[in-house]
Amino acid sequence: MPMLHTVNKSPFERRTLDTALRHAVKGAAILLIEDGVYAAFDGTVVADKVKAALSDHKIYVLGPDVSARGMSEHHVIDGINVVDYGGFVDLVTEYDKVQSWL
Amino acid sequence: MPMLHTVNKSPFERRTLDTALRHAVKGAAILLIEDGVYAAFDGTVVADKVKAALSDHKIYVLGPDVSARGMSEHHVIDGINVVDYGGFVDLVTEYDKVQSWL
Amino acid sequence: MKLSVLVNEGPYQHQSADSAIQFTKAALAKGHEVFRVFFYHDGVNNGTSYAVPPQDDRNITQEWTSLAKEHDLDLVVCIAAAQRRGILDENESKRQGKDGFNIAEGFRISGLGQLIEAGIQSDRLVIFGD
Amino acid sequence: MKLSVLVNEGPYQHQSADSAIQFTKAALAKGHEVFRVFFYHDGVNNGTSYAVPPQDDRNITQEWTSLAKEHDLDLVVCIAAAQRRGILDENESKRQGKDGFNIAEGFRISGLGQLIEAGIQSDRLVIFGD
Amino acid sequence: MAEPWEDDEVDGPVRKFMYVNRRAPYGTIYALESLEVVLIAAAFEQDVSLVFMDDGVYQIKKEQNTDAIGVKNFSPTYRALEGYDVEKLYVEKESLESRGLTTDDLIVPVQVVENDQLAELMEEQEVILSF
Amino acid sequence: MAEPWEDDEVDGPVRKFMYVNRRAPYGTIYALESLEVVLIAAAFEQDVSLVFMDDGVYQIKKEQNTDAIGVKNFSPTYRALEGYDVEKLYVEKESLESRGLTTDDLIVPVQVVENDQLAELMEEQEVILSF
Repeated sequence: MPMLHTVNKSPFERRTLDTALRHAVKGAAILLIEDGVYAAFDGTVVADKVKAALSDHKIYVLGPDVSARGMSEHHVIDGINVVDYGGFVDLVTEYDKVQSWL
Repeated sequence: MPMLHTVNKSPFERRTLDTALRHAVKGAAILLIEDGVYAAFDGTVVADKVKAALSDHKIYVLGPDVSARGMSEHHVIDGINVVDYGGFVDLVTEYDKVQSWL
Repeated sequence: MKLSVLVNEGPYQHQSADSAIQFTKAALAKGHEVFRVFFYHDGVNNGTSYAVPPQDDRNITQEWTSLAKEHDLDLVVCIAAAQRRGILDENESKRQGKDGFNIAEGFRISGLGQLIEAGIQSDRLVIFGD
Repeated sequence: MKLSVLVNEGPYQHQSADSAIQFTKAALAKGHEVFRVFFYHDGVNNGTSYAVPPQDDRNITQEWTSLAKEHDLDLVVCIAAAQRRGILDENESKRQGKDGFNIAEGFRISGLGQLIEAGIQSDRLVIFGD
Repeated sequence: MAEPWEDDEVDGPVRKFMYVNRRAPYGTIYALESLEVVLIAAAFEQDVSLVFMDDGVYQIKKEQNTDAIGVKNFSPTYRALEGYDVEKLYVEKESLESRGLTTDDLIVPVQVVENDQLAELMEEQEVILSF
Repeated sequence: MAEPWEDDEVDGPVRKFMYVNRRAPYGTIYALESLEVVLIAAAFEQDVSLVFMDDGVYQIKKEQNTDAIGVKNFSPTYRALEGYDVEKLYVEKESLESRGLTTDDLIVPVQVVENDQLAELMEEQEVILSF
């Protein structure tokens, strides 16, 4: 399995998500955590970019960080999977290694 | 006098400079410090945006932060003034107040 | 699997420490071994015994201490980063001629080699930071 | 003019504290009055007496202490932020039942009102942070 | 209305203070500790404005539930601001729109402003605290 | 060549470690403390690569002079890496170009790679430490 990339920065303030996507090979997964979860929602100026990335990557978002921020799982972009901390652990073990784009 | 806006973030990683420029009235000044100084140089992908801002704003860059980073004052965009910490203090007192875009 | 965790920011200022705690708990709950949690950069501030956060909020250092006790976790604070930032154990305090020390229960201070060792010995290294 | 300075990040991790020191020195050299330097968020970590940075680099806390001594500067660490992060003076240490305290010479711990007062009393407030 | 803590008040002119909130909650502590400043500042009876812009608009998003991250949910406190006579709350329109949010998503009533209006408002202040 | 500290070495297989440097020097400490990890790691005789990308390329900019900011200039240490057998230094082409830099601006010899080559290189690693 290729690797898991984690992104914890808001896509509206930093270029971290762009950088992660540019360096993820086809089949690599992206996990959005902390302020990175804001990239997961429909109706934002970054939503199209994220949807396009779904053709090459599985994208996950950390549910606890979504709820904390008052964002609704109903508005998560179709095709993005919501996981809890247990799911985060599973992703870490399923993929070969983890690259944290801090 | 309108206010002085300070920007301390790299224009390549964050949107802070854009935000500062979008909220600076005509005549307000911009001072680039710390990693913000990287916006002051010719030949980068952000140089055109910074040059355009010179028509509405005086732009200053902190010389000590330029030298620390091995950047050359010779490559500073024409029209941007290089100041030292004393000059930073002068700007703070000349302009009516300071907004730090952190 | 054998996992290690690296924490690069201090408690409260960034969510990193909270995320690391939740991740570590979940990994232990799933039966994984957590080989080591290493604290680097401002992460060393997770290990201060002097913090007294508001009672209606979490106490991050205490959560680490409890986790360490329950699961025999190895919590290692980088010595070089700790010296820069003022985290001392009793030995370091004496060596540096300070009056007291502030390393919290369950944490130990050691060298960066412990981070490299965690990278070598663990199946996965997960980093939390800013 | 009367200036005040707000420092929002700890020493070393970000350049903010260094910038604040250089700015404060330059303001004093130009004959301005520095009414107060207030330390908030992780900025409170500027006030730890326990740090022992490498000898070939600057010691940020000592620079503040020297500046305070030479220019009778008022260095105020926010009490709420300090409690969260483990910066204690002798009184707070006793009150919280801790074994020691780590506030550095020249710093005092006080409330957020001191920041508002600095905003009211000073001609300019300059903020350094991340 | 006089409150007991107002004895602590500093003498001097009333100044225009603006608190500019630009960061999302929970990812960093700035939102919470900014709110703590605003609450303390209320006792000083200055002319206070709060701005929510960039990711700061997320601070006042409805329905925050922090149970699963183990962090205190401080968003209800924004509702208490009115009781402290902090009533000038501005939100930048572009910040809301680019995030797909409307005022219906917000926990408190706010005045929505364009970025150039906000720039003018900032120029009118005497002290700006940016978080 | 055996060095005295190699007695400390941990037994185990040689693993592929990559250090990814993405931040500018001095604005934050990550560049300096990343370099400190690399120097210690050298004693462990693993297979080490260093990547400089995004603002990380500024870490190895020539002619850094920190006298006026009062901070230690640690850039000469990058020149010492070769002596520690750390010889695989990669710089991302796009990061250099968007900043108007060329390899002539850099303090050490590096291999310039495209972002997709870099992505492949990352996939080949066993441990990635990102700063």
